[in-house]
Amino acid sequence: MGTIVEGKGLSKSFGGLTAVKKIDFYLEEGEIVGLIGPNGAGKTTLFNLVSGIFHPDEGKLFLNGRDITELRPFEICRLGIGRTFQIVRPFLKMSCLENVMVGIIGRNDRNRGRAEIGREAEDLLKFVGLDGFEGTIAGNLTLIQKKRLEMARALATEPRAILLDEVLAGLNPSEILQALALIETIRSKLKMTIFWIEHVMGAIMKASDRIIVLDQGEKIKEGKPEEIVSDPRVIGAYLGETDA
Amino acid sequence: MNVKKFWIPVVFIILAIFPPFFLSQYWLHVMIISLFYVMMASSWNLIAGFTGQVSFAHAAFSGIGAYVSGMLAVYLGLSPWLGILVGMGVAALLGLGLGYLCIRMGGIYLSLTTLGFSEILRIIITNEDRWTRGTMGLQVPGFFTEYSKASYYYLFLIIAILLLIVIYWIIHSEMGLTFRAVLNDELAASSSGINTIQVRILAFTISSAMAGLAGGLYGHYLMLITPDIPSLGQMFLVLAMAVIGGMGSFVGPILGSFLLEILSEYIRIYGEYHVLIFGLVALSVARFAPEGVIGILGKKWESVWAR
Amino acid sequence: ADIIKIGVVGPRTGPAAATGKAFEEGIAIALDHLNAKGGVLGKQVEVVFEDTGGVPEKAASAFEKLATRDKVPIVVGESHSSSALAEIEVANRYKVPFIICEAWHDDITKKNYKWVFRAGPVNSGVVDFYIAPFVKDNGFKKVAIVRENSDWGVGIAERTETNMKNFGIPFTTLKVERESKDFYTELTKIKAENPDIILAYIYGTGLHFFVSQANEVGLSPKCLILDGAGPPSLWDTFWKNVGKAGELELFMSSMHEKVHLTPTSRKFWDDYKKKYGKDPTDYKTRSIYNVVLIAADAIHRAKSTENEAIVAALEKTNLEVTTGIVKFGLKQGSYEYHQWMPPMLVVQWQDQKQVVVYPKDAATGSLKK
Amino acid sequence: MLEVKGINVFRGEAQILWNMSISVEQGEIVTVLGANGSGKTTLVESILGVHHPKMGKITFLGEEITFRSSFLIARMGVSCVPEGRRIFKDMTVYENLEMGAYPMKARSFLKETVGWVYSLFPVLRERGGQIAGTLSGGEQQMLAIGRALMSKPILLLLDELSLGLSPKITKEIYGTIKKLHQEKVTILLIEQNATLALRHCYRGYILETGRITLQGTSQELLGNEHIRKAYLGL
Amino acid sequence: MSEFLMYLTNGIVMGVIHAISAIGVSLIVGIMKVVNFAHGELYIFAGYFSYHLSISLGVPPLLAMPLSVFFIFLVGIGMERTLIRPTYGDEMYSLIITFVLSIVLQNAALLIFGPYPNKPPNLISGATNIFGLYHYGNQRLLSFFISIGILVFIFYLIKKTWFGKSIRAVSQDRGMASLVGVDHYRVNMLSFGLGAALAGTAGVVIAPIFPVTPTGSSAISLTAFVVVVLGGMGSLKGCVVGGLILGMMENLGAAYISTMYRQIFGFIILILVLVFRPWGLFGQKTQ
Ligand SMILES: Nc1ncnc2c1ncn2[C@@H]1O[C@H](COP(=O)(O)OP(=O)(O)OP(=O)(O)O)[C@@H](O)[C@H]1O
Ligand SMILES: Nc1ncnc2c1ncn2[C@@H]1O[C@H](COP(=O)(O)OP(=O)(O)OP(=O)(O)O)[C@@H](O)[C@H]1O
Ligand SMILES: [Mg+2]
Ligand SMILES: [Mg+2]
Repeated sequence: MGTIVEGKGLSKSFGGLTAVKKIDFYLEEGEIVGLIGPNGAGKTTLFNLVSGIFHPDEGKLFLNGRDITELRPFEICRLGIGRTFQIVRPFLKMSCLENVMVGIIGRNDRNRGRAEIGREAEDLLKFVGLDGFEGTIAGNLTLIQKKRLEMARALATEPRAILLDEVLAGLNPSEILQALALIETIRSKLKMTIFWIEHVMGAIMKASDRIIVLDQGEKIKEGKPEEIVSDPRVIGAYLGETDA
Repeated sequence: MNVKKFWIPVVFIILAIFPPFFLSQYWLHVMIISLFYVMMASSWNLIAGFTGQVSFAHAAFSGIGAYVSGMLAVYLGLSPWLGILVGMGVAALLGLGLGYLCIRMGGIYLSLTTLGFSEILRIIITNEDRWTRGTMGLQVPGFFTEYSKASYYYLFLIIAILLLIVIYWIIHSEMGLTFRAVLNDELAASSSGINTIQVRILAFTISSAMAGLAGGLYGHYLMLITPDIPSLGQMFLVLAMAVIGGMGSFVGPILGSFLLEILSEYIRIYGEYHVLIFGLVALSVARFAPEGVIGILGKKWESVWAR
Repeated sequence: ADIIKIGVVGPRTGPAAATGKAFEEGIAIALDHLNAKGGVLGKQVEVVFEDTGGVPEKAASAFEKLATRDKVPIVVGESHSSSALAEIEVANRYKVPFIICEAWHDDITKKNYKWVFRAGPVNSGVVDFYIAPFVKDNGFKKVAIVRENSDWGVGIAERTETNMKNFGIPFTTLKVERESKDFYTELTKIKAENPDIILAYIYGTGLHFFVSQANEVGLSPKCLILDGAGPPSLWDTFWKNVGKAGELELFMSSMHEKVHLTPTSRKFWDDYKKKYGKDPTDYKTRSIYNVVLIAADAIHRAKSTENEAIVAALEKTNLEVTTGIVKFGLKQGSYEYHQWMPPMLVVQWQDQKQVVVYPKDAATGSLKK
Repeated sequence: MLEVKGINVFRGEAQILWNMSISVEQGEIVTVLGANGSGKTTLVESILGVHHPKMGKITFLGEEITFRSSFLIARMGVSCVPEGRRIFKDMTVYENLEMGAYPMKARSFLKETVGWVYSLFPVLRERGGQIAGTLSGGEQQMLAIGRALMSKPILLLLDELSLGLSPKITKEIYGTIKKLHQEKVTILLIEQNATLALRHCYRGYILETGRITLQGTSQELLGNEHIRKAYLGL
Repeated sequence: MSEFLMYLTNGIVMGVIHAISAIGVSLIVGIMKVVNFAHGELYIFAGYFSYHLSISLGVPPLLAMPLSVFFIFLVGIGMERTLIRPTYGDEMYSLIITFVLSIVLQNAALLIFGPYPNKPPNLISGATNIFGLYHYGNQRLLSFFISIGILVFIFYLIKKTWFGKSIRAVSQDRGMASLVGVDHYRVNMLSFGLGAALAGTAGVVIAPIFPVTPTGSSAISLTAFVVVVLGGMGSLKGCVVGGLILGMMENLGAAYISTMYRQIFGFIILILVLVFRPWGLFGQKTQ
């Protein structure tokens, strides 16, 4: 196992507000890493940095040892980092199938027919549980379905590492269980590294190998799930007193 | 490709060979102009209908093609056959440049910038009358030494068919899908590995080049190039044809071009009312049948031979 | 058929649509006149009026339609030099006789096309025989030439410059945008030069803006303004738009209520008044009237609608129209070939009345400065 | 107070709600549970006048509102935290809150209510001038809740209340819900975290593919075997 | 020197005039994401209305002006209800509809009012000698001050009133706005009507200086677009600044560079701004 993604001293400010402060992190191949923290801690911003939507004010970002700090989103995607959005953004006026096909095209490995791409997209839709929705216009899906669609689209780009921003939000406990199984399959079958943000503690504790906790842009804790839940700083900032 | 899909265009093309044998000079002229508009409306549709970028510079690009080719012919004696290719190249380059400027902004900004561009072009052309002969128009040689409507008809026909094939291929390729993705959500497309900038510029460049080519042909056919070619009035016609025919469909603009050009021959007798009638037709179609005549004829028909 | 169709080209839409209106009126009167007399060759005369929109390319196409679709034996009209220049090429290609009435560019007849005639003013003629002598004879010391960026503006301004150079009268030239509305900057520049006459080669509303703003910035009436085209100073809206600033403005015209050069002119005036209940204002009404008569006369004398015959007849024209007796020049090599220029007048607004101030022999009053 | 009687609701061609009836009494907290796509949001939106049922009837405070426009319903004192937050992205945080107090009745208390919302979510005070679209997901959720409170509603519809909120904030929000309840605000709550929802309400409905399949007090529901399996993941 | 001051004065006056003719476009773009191509035509119609009311019907000019604006307001409302309403949320669709509409209205104006330019009577005549350096038309000065008054009023309306806030909310999420109690039909209608009325206001205020002609409408729309993009879409402050920049550039450019290229300067700065600050001088950068 080797490190695939690594960030060193990443910082990002918006006006006077520093959303991400000097964060170091790494993702090992095949790992599931959770990212938690209070609202506004800078989690999504960190994802935006990694996927190239923002460029860090300071710090460097590496993918397999290659410096990707200044690359644009599509380049990073083609190098192997896929993502979903917390506030979903499927291609609203296109069908589900087309949404996923775009992801496949985004891989940029040419010489394949539209028909074959279509077939592959169908498989991916089935994989995330959207079979039967191929022709549905994405705008007509429910929020959760849109999230799954985004996941299929991200998977379609065949990333080495995939960034999932709150894909479980809005699922009920039993649905969460199914989703966790899906995530596990992504790791084991598709051999992808998973970096995910989640506020559903039960799930993230259960499925993550390692958890990073942010607060006010800074990394306040990193470690195994058990270590995290008992850390007083994490409890104070994020979990709140009673529960644990 | 299934058989049905294949033979319908072929029949059309074969039918298109015959008009010079029975049409009068006058109607042949109308057909030639219609073919010009087919090229313009279809290539405009490529960006407006398929990537949703309503450009107002399309007529301007055809003007660039026309003027470049025309001026090369007049001042350097270059053959129009080469000239139109150079004109197309220059239009493509400027399209690339303008596309590059516009990619940062979507929608309305693009529309207004292209509007500005076409105004700048118009002003330059009218003011630099020493070279362009201003509003007086630049007299240029034609393609053929012997003036013959039939030859022009076939020339326009062949090139129009070539352009249509390219357009058809683009919208039915992966590129077409990426165009739409970029249009839907640029950030999401980018994060899915689509080089959004490239896609947008590419679309813009291709369509500008096509307009440049069409403009060059048109100029050498009329043997007179005036600032009216790159004017907003011309732009209106092109837009009206695409809208009336059906934007975002392959056949729509083709149909629209013939419909409108032929219609205009009939309503010409109403003189001053004729632009108004045009406008009203376009307006009611845009308002009540946003998918155009094609939409009215029904998707079914289109699916037979275009999709 | 029992009908002879005469083709007409002119702008019915676009910025110069006003000319189209003037043309329609003139045509109506001419047709009434001709058909009342039994038409031509025993047939009624009709007109097919194709719109050019004031755009050369549309003009060429309009002409082409007249030639190929309507197959008219002769075409008359046009008021834009740019359109006319495009049309003469088509006329030449299809060998259709064409009589132009109000496009002033030299090249139109200078090209010496067999099929092209002009019974109307030509830039060089207007400048050489009227504008330049007017400036010289009235002792103006410094001239400002303001020209719009159109074919007509460019041509007439260049000719004027040549003339001024010959006379040794100092001048400056300022180019303006045809669609400008605000001339303060231009006027301030002119004011700095301190001219005593401005030759304004601006057609259309622009002229109204120019005249009224010249007054606002204190340039006129100290310095006089001559409208080199004419019609804009006669439009109904002129006085409304310029207000008092119109006083003492000068303009070119070929028509004046008191100056009737021929009996036909009087008849035209009466017919017009009868039909429209007002005095004619735009002299283009009369110009088109003239060319329709000339065309009918040529067909009549040619006894056929065949193109060669018509041209032959045209070359022998000797017809009285409202502005004089038409005779086309036949010497090749200059703009005078197939050209007949009507006499022109320089008119000044004095107390909102038109006073002919030049040439002296037609004058109804004297120039006020 | 709110009475939904046998409504059939369509979205486009598809029927989403089938003969659905629920009722909410003054001062109650009622929850609706259901799997994804079962029609919870559609139900809420139908009450709000976004969709109009093909059949059936909705009454609020004794008045029929089945075909009333949303804004009129909102002016009757119904406010909501919609699914997906739907804050006004290009307006500032403060302006978003102001918009919450749009109905005439609420405008006069504007200053007070803003103060109250700010005390509930201090982050929003800090960010008062920030363009709302740049807030983090959770901050936007807080803003959406704050905005809904601004009109001092008598009926509050909460769709996915705790979505994207940190556990700590979630707890605080439920604290607030309790307070609102004490102030006699009626609440219809939709929440994926069924345990949490049931713990805070009196009664609940279970929605499955557009039909009510079960209803009862929270105790009853918590005790139901099927529910424990399907919704609580126990 | 006096010449330079003259150019400057005229630049400022024309700048404010540009701003007032653009503010209607800016408002509608900002609020409804609709570029109203028919803006110039509404302006022209207002100019003709006020001309015909005062000249043909003898209504006093000071009454004719607001009356015409009110007519245009009604026309705007009519437009919104019949043509614009179905286009909400689809910028391109509305762009096409209003573009075609502008051609229709322009030709209609040509038929109704004829091709000749017309102007309502001046409210004030003559010129003022400014500092003894140069003369400046009184009507221009008057229109300048009226325009400033209107701009201030619009600022107040949009930024400070509930009506202003509600139209902004509707512009961002129609459905949500109605969920907080905003009658979005009415707001949309009124704000489009307001934008139209502003076009009309510009028309009646400016027509005494620059008579209206049907064919002049596209130039008016174009100038308005340049101003709006310069300042940043939907930014009212930007609209004023954009107008001033354009006014200055046109006058100084015409004075010191070329009178022929007067109109091009605006477009050139426009392109420059778009290269370096695509969201305009005062617009917000959004993703
Ligand atoms: N474009 C921006 N401009 C200004 N501030 C921003 C911008 N984007 C994010 N922020 C601010 O940066 C902070 C971090 O935001 P981020 O979205 O990363 O939070 P998060 O950890 O994902 O929170 P949540 O769990 O609520 O989604 C927030 O306070 C947010 O308001
Ligand atoms: N615009 C639409 N057009 C057609 N069908 C739609 C549309 N929006 C949603 N649906 C369908 O309506 C059904 C119910 O959707 P709804 O949003 O009410 O579910 P929900 O219970 O709120 O689900 P979730 O837990 O995912 O929010 C779903 O099957 C969805 O596919
Ligand atoms: Mg987040
Ligand atoms: Mg829902």
